[in-house]
Amino acid sequence: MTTITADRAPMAGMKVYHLKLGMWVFLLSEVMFFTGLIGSYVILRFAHPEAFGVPGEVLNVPLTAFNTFVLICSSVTMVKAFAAIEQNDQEGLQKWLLATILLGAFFVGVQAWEYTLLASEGFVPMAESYHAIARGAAEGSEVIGGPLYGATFYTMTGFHGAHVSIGVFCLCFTLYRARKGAYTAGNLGGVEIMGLYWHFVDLVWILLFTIVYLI
Amino acid sequence: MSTTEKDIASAVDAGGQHDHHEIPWIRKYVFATDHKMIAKQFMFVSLFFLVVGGALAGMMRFQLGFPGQPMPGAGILPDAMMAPTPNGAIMLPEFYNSLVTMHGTIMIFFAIMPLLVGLFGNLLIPLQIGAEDMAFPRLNMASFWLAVPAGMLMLASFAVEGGAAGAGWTSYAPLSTSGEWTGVYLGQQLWLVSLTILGFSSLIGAVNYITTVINLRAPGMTWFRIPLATWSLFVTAVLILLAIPILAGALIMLLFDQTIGTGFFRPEVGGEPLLWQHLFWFFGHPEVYILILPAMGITSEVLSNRARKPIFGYHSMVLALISIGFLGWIVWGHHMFQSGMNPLLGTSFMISTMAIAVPSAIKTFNWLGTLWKADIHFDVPMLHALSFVSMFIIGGLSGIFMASTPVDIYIHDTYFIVAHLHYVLFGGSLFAIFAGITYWFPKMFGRMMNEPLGKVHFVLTFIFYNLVFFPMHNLGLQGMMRRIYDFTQYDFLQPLQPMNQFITLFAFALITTQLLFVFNFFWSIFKGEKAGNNPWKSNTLEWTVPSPPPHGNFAEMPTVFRGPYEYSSPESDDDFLPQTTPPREGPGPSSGVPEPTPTPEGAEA
Amino acid sequence: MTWSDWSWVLPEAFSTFSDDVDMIYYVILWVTGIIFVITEGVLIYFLVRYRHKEGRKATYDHGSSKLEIVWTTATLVVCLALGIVSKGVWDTMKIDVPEGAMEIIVTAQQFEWHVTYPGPDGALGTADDFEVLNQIHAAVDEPVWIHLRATDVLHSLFLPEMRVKQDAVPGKDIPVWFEATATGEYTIGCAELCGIGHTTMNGTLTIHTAADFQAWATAQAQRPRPRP
Amino acid sequence: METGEEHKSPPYMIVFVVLAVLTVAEVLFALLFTGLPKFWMGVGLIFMAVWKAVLVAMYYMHLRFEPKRLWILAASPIPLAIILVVVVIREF
Repeated sequence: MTTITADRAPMAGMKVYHLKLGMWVFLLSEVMFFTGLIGSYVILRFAHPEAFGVPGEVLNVPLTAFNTFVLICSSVTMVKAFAAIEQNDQEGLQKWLLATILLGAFFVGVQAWEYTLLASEGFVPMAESYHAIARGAAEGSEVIGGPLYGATFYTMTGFHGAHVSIGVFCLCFTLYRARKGAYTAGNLGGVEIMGLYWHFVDLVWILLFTIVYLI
Repeated sequence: MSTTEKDIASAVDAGGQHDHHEIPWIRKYVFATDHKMIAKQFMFVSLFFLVVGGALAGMMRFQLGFPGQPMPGAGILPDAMMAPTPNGAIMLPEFYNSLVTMHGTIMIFFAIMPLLVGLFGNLLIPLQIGAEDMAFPRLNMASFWLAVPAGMLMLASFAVEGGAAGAGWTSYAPLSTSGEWTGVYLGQQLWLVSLTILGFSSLIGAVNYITTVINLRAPGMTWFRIPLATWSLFVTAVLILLAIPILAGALIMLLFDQTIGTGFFRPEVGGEPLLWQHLFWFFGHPEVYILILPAMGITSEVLSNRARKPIFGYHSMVLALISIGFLGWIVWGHHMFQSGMNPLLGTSFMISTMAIAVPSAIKTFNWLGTLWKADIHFDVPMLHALSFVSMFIIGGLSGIFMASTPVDIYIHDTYFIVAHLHYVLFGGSLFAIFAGITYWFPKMFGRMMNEPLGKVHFVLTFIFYNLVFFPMHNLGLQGMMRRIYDFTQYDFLQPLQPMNQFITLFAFALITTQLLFVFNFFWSIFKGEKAGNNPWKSNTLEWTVPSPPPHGNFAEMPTVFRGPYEYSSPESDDDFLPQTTPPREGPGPSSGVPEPTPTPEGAEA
Repeated sequence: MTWSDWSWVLPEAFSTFSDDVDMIYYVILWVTGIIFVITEGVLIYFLVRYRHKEGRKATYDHGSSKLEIVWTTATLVVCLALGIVSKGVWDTMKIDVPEGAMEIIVTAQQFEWHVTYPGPDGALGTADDFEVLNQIHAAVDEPVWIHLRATDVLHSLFLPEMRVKQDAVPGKDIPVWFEATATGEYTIGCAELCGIGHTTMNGTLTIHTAADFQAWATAQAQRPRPRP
Repeated sequence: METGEEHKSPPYMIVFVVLAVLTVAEVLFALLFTGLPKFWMGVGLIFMAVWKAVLVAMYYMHLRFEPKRLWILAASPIPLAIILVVVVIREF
């Protein structure tokens, strides 16, 4: 550093424009946020296996598997929207964004429905009123899992659901801007970072689904 | 959590436009997007919280110096804090617990951290790397305006039923999970909500800093030409980015435990109190470095400048910063040696903790090396920076006692810990903050701070500070526990009464001395001697622009030719050589340097 | 206040491992003390020697890789040596509970220590167990194995003269042991913030001779008490 | 719809098919092989899930087409996440 170099070329930085770099950096913190939540679930379940039931007995795995498929579809439509604006296809952008919004909203709706069903079966986060019995079993059957099960399940999936909901709101904003012609092939940062966020939420769900519903 | 989407989206082109049209008053001083104004906003707010935190400490010290005696003037406080007696008001134990908790919380989260990261991060990063502003100016504004309601909620908790949070700044579960254990219901929840909001504020600040440092450097500003202050703030931002979300997750789980009755940390329904401690300290140890790394950066800057000598071992300084940043993630268990943690884990955490002493030692030795054969000017910032070094030596060495697990058994949770952490946080961070404020004051306000007054403030602070905190080591060695309301309940601690009184009296003196700084600060803003662009004859980019710098900072994009610490270089007639000075005559082929082609945006996509 | 208050000497301790703990403390005190004197001495010397004078110019020097390597290695060696010395004592204190120790249960609860003794049959969990409040009694030169428990929040059993400190965690049974080497009355304290009455949560540790302890235990076991 | 014009964009539809197939495979694996030891069940499922996650990151988030430095940045929190979980699990 003492010698003076002739290297006076402008700094290239990350070779990634600000907005995208900022979104990536933000997503790193999201990784840590979900690490805290999922990690707590893994640790608590490891420490107290008896407090957690076999997911298939309490949770509705087929329904959520279908919901997972919906979220993966929404990732495809999102990436299609991005591919469309890369070709400067305004109509395609709006069409695919709308599809993503609908799929995302559908996902949240199914999750809300699932919550209602589970809660009515006594699978609640509140420790003192937790009383989940096996799916289809007669009244008075053995309680599956314990209060930690309900608490960790709702916290993890709930925060993921909140992320999807926020994503849907932001997608609506992106669609609004797209309809006003804010994005072009040369100016698609808004669409790209929206996509990064959306795919990240999808990625988290892929891991959550496996850890919470299948293992 | 990602409402930032919109902010990012709308902030995209704000950086590029700085026309000379008049900015409305409210956009200039209140909802400002200029990084220098946001830095000043953070400074005023967190200096206010520094005063609040100091007042809380003063009350705590009164109780310890004069246990059970009526506190003069405390009659104005409500009966929930002070029990009225015929002779005056006596502090209640639950209020003492709140004081302990809130002093720690306010000092760490609302004073030191925003001063180091909010003030110096905002002020220095764009100026030192040659950027016209942060990458996302409006996000930056949002960061400040999230911190303000967080602070207000924290203060409001004193006024609610049951008082402010009283489970310690670490809020160990299960004490913190229910008001049943502490008598504090709403206060504890406000504490959690406030810290969650503040965490989000720090987080978006960190996103901004990282993007700015990576993408907005001026031409020629390679990674190893970045001044150490900016380097340290960059590493700090990475720590904030990755640590705060863990805290946020834990805070939310604890909030659920309190409000809707989940059982994450409640053992009576199968939860794990130790999980809280692990999550808290997994955040908490990086947090400790968040509070000291920027102080190290500021010290390096001031030390090299006032010693008129290049910093000793610039590269190893940077590597030490990075390795502290990484090692900080694998030592959190040393806060938990006596917590009931698996003792085998204790051994591994002890070894990793011993390893983290190494980069800290490297930095200290390098500062000493910088002073060797230097030309030392004893200005006020330099005095504070030097006391940072000497106090950090004490704080670092006393840390080794805790790192050794068997010794920690005895001194854990005693005043030895209190002494150690104040040597690092007050002797370290706060002295560096004083150094930084006096050093960059001319850049912020265009005037110098008063030198004689500053020296008086320094000398008195240095003496009183040591008289307050050094004896705490001895209290701890005699076995005095921390966070106890009335140590005279223990027979074996009663002989420590005179020592405690001694500490209390000098604590009052220390607090009073700070009035000198407050006076100097405000007086100098209006009446201080006018400073030029570069009063300290410094090399770094912020001193090439007017004081205070205009909106957009640099009239034209600066080009950087060398490292930041070329003091007393034989190449220069003076004893400094700014980073922007073109080489006098380039060696051989590089003499025909092409004209720089500055691109205002780092964007290439 | 007297000069003795500024002491860096640890108060006297009376357990089998307290000498080892204190020894490590004094080793660290000497090592850090020497480093402290050297570094602060060098700092002050440099400040005086290289203070600004008219015409002085600092040496243009960017450091020395050789020195960096030397002090990095030296620090690493010293720190790891201290770590290795500490490990043995740590294992003795926290992991290797000696065999044949008298087992008692200490249950911490806001703001009391409930100490359960095995009673005449020498086994815990039987009907003849008896409980005392805020007192631990033990015989000199005999190891005591405390099952440390808590019912509500975290507490921390602090026996300063035995160099024992251990948090009590609800839901856990944490082994704590010590063997006193002198008879007398010592302190029991709580070192973890546990609520409003934290400061009053103290008690007495009494170390008897073996005969006295037997007498005390017999008397306690025969003392009539209401059973739940 | 897919046209020859899109030959330059990544194989989004192929990735989608792989993701869908893996999801079905996961569910079947979990529901049919209930006799498998818990450990191997977990390993198999995690393996498939991580593969899916990597596909999303690589193709949908375009990580494959980004500079190496962004790649390193994106991977940086993963060791920390593993450290946290692995160390705290040893506690119990």
